[in-house]
Amino acid sequence: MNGTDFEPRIVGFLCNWCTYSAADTAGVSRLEQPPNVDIIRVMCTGRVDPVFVLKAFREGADGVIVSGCHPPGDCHYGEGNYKTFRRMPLLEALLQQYGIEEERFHWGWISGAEAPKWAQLVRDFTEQVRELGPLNWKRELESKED
Amino acid sequence: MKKISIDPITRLEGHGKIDIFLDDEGNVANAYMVIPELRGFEKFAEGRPVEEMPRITPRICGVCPEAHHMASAKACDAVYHVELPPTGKKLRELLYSAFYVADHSLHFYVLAAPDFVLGPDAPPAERNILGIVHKIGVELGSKILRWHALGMEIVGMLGGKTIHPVGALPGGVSKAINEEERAQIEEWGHELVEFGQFSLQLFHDVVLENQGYVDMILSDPFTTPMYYMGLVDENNKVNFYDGKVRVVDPEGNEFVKYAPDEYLDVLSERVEPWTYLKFPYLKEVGWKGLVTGMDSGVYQATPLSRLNAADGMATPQAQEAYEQFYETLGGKPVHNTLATHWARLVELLYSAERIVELATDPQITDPNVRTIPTETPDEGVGIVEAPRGTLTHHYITDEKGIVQKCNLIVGTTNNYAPISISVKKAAQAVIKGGQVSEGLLNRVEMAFRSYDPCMACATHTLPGHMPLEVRIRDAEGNLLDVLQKNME
Amino acid sequence: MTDNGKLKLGLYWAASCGGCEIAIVELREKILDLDAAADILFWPCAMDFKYKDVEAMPDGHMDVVLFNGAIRTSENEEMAHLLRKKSKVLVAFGSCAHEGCIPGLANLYTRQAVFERAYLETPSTENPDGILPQTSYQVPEGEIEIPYFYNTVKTLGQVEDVDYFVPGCPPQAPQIWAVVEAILGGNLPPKGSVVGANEKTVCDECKYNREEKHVKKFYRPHEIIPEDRCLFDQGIICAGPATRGGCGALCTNVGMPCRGCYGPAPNVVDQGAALLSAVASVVDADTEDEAAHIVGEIVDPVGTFYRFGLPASLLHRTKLE
Amino acid sequence: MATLIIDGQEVHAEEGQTILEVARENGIEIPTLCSHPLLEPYGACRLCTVEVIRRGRSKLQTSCTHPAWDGLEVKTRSPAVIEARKTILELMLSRCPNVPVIQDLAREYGVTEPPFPAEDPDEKCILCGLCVRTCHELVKADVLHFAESGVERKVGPPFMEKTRQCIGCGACTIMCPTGAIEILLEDAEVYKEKPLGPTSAIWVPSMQAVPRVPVIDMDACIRFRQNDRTNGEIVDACGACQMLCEADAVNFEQEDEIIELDVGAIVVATGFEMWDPVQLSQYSYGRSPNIITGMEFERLSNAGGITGGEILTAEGKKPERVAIIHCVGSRDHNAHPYCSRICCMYSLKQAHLVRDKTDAEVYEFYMDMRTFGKAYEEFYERIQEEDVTFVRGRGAEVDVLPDGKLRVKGEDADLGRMVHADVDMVVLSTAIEAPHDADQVASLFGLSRSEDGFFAEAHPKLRPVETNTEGVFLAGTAQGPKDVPDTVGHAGAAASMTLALLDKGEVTISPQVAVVDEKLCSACKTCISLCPYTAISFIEEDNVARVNEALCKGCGTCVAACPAGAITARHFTDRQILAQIEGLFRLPAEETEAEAAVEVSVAEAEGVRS
Repeated sequence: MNGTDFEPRIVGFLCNWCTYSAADTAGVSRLEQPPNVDIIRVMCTGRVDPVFVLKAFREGADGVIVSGCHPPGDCHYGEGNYKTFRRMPLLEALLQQYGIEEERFHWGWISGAEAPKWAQLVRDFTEQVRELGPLNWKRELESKED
Repeated sequence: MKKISIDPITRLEGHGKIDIFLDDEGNVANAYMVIPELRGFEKFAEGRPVEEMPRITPRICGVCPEAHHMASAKACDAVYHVELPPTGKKLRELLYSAFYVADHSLHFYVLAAPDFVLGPDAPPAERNILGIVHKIGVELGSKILRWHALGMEIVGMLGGKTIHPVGALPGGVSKAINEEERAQIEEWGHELVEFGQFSLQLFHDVVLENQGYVDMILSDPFTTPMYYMGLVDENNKVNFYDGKVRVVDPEGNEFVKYAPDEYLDVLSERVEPWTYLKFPYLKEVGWKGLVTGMDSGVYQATPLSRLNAADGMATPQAQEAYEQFYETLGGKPVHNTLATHWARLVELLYSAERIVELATDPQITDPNVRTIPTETPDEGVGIVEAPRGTLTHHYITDEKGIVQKCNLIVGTTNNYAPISISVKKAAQAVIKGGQVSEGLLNRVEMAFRSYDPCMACATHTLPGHMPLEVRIRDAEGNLLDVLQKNME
Repeated sequence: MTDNGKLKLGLYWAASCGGCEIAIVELREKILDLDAAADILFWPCAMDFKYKDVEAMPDGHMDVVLFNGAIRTSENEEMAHLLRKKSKVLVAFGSCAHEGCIPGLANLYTRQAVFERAYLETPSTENPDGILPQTSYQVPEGEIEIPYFYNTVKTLGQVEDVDYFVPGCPPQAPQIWAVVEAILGGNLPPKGSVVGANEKTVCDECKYNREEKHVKKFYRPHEIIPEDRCLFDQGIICAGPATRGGCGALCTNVGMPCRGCYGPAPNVVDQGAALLSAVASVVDADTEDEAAHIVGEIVDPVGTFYRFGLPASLLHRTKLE
Repeated sequence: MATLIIDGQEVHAEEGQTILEVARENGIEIPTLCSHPLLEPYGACRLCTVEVIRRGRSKLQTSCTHPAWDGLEVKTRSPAVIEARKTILELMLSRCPNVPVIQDLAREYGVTEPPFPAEDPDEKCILCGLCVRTCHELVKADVLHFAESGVERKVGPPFMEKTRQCIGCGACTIMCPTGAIEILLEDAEVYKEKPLGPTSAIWVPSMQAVPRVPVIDMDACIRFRQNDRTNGEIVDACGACQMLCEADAVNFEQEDEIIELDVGAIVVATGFEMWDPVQLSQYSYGRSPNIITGMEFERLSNAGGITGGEILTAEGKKPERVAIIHCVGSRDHNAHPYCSRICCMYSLKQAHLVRDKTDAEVYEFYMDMRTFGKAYEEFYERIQEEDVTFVRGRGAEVDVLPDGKLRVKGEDADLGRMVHADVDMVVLSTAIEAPHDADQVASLFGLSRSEDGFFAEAHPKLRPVETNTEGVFLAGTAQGPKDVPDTVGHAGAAASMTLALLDKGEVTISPQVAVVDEKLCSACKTCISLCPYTAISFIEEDNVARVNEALCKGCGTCVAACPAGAITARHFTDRQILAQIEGLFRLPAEETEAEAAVEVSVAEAEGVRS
């Protein structure tokens, strides 16, 4: 499958207060963005258990986004995003050891006010993952495990 | 041409199968000891923090995890260029001696003894540890089990777990012992010395008193002269934990004596396409195929070879047993494969005595048991004497101590060639004119069982099984007859 | 049950180190009780019974088969299928069968890489012709077959339907006996349960005192001599909090951190992820840079967090090209 | 209580009063130059001389020093008195021929020419010593003294040299009756009057404020300056305001204090700040005193302002042409993109004020006239009728011309060409913006801020005064630009939300809380330190962690961290979220159109909420 006919499947774990509302606003404001990102809402990125990201890749995601409120201060829960920036770098290292390119995993901050930034991220990240081609962990495992 | 597969070879830790090919007369044309697995520890060790290797490599073998634990820890010491506090070193040897008692007793009573106590032709259903217990009586049986257990208890006390211990790490051990523990160990130590003597007595009564066995031990199929390898201390006495590796030639003269980091100058390994296990041999003598003698680099590393390679035992009672051993079998070196069982019991006694020595060492309760490594890690080799042969761990790390390369030459691997040769000789001796019986095949198994081969170790493999049957085919490969191994 | 009313028991090892077998021997005098209560129909390690006998058995003949070892080769898998057929209750016994164990770390590499290292690269290997083992090879006298070596280590549960799981590397004797008694008493939990382990984690059995965690620096075990309190609190990564109890916290008892052989806690999907999350969460850093620096000191995440469970983890292995 | 007769009138005096004081109380005029109610009488100028008759014996005395004894008879304008004062004034006039005060008095007493030639016609000091006493008694700086004696007598600092002792408070200049003292603005920290700011150290910031309370500028006040200068040695300098205040309202001890209150709800009404036009140099703000902001214009036209409400240029002249520039810093991507919403209307009002108070021409540079409020459009029309010139187009630039006039340039969109106007005064209708410390307030209350920097409401349409933090509400411009009516409405809404909350007496918490399964909790204590609300406590006796559901806000951080899987996030459980992920990939891959994907994630999300 090459770049042209490959549509990346991307899962986004967004915090309810910042990035989820940014994505909401982006939609309401009719900002242009590709349909490749499926959003899963969590109350805070601090809720994003690394297992969610692994599960997404396991099920067949070609890329994963984790995005919440800007630290410091923006977090609705004060320091939920602190836990995120403590966990994600380690998760990133883990994924790379698994052979999953770092370009397939994005984590960062987009406040409720940054709808355009969200739309831009969706556009850029989708292209970035499209470039890499499919990951498709599940199928690869089944076909090549032996 | 006919092919017989003995598979699984039972009562060996780990896994192997024997393919015997018969010529048209039904005599053995060749026999192959096939090791059908590999695990690749040497590969996936790469990228691991080196200090974790003493906790990773024991999974090469759950029978002798302590051997890998120690060899690995010693390799780590070398990687970090760290000197252990004396007590740290003694606690490691104490653990290791206790393990030796447990392991040797395990092998003798669970794997080897059935062939002698019950006889090679006893019904398979009884030819096992439980059978032995039934024969010698539950009371004695549980006594033996207890002795075995004591060894394990000490291992657990010092290493956390009895199987796959964890106490050793670069620079020493994680736990010191207090007076109470020391006293307990000493007490058990004395019991185990008694156990050692008991076992030698048992061997004497059951085997040496039985002319049939003695003949079998001395018989040609079970006699194979070759090079002998073993770890020795500065006085060339048998040592399991530390020292240099000594090799003597088939006539018993020292061939080479090397320090761990020199192993590559002495050893090479041969790859064959029909088995996952490699054949180590003496580089200088060279690989001449599966043959023994002065001109073949094939050597063995077993209790027998350790006794052959050493000038004696470092403890008094074991030294006595050692001398009696050679008296009875007509001087050094001894080439009788089955005598390995006896040699093993001599070592068992030595280990028990060593436990008492160490437990009564004034330093043993010193709390200082670890040195924090400060040097930049690079490369190191660790060697111990595993019950089933000289065990070599060799690591190369980056400056953060992450393993870049790992090489392992493991106990039984050393003996792969000798085992194959013994098996072939035994097969040739017992299989004639295509006449095959279960008892005969069990004798073939006995040929290697004496090596106590641990294929789990040897191949760093995880064993598996294929159907056991003896298929007799004609030259065109048509199936003439199928014999089951345990026909009644 | 056999006519003599004894349980028909089978013990088998696939890709394992043999430690689980020794663990049975570790039952010590209880092994005699086992002998009294059960007829062992199959135990290659210690008894002369053959595959042929198993094949000859009617389906479901054995009441219980304790299967240890992972699935590394075609042969391991064949045995898994056969023993499933011949047993009423198939138990994945020990870490390898349960979740792949340490040899499962081979899933960080491929068959090719393993072969090249073992048979070509290793400095002691003398192999100028680059010979590699062949699943089928013609020796002068005939053909010799050896099993096919898979790319990926699998757990028993991944190739066969398993009734119960007994965790541990190896399972500890008291737990084994508890399971045996449960089997004999016929009071087994629902199918698919983990037996011979606790609901709570290793911390529950650990001797050390624990406090709130604020980790400024992670230490590797050889880097410090820890104080007599929770190792994790002191920055030594310990899998105890993310690992089922039942072992008796033997490793921390001698001052070494847990590495997780008893597998994930009951509600945890992926043990490594759970441990990773906990470890990172207690990092005492309030800026992204500081946090990245502190967790950056952790070497070998996969080998650390999935020491025993890589094949059973969500991703099973590294990416295959 | 004494009774005496002054100029035939019977008056009463308190114990210790002087004749001068009693006379003044009773509206009897006695001239004086050297007396001051805040200072001890001194009798230096002797102009207050009166005839005092006691027991039939008459005597001339200075009324500022003579006690008002019982039974005295005082004549303030008897021939003898007039004669005496005349003599005194002749001498004064001879010393200081050109001091208006003295000239006037002298004329009053018929003295037109000084009898003697003046030594120094510029001499102003009459050596009354009022300044010396002020400097000594009030300021306590003791800079001024009498020096020499006889004809050489004079007043000044020691050796007539500059001294650091002088704090340049200027009190002496204010007190001096003859304007003999002037302050030289060298390096002395003289209190400089701000252009449109306060005029003294104690002043009323806003004359229309209720209550109309004055404040003390501690940097200017003599009392505080002396206190600081001497590190508390002189604590009671000046205090004139206190002495003069009949209500005794002046309290120098008053300070800022922090008061702690336990409250059930908080209304954040931290308001706005004016944007500083210096940031856009094309408006030349600061380069001419006649370029002012709308706020400064308000101050200028305020009846309480320094011009008393008169609209004057810095030169004090009525302007002939005034330009008002809209949207300075608003609707401008170099400053704030948003509309400040109040400028149009206040600009129109200011145009009206200018027209009303002066006959200056007014030019309004505007982009759009946003008169959205009730009756606003009507007001706009009215201003148009007051022949204000409206230029449709942003005022692009203000130049300060050499003659000090101001040139406003801009494009007239209606004419479609550049236009310019030369004016005397430019009023910049500057933007309003979120206070500079809004970020700290935000993190203090857990508020989020919208793109414009103002605090974000919970929902732009449905929850305009609530925030995402329970019990915290927004009022007024803290939430965004508003004019007064909107602010009042918004504040009213916030107040009623607050009351509704308090009235209930209990709070409803969200069901999304974490719960610990105590069968699984193994007391590893990983979670304890993670909770921002300290909702997780460790229960020693049960050896488990427990979540206080009232404190828990449901962020789920502890859930993601719990290595034993013992903590569950209600409505966001692992099972639910993992099921969502699986759900996503149960879809055939090609069906990844937005709709499909969105439907699913929404559906799953619904599943989660229900």
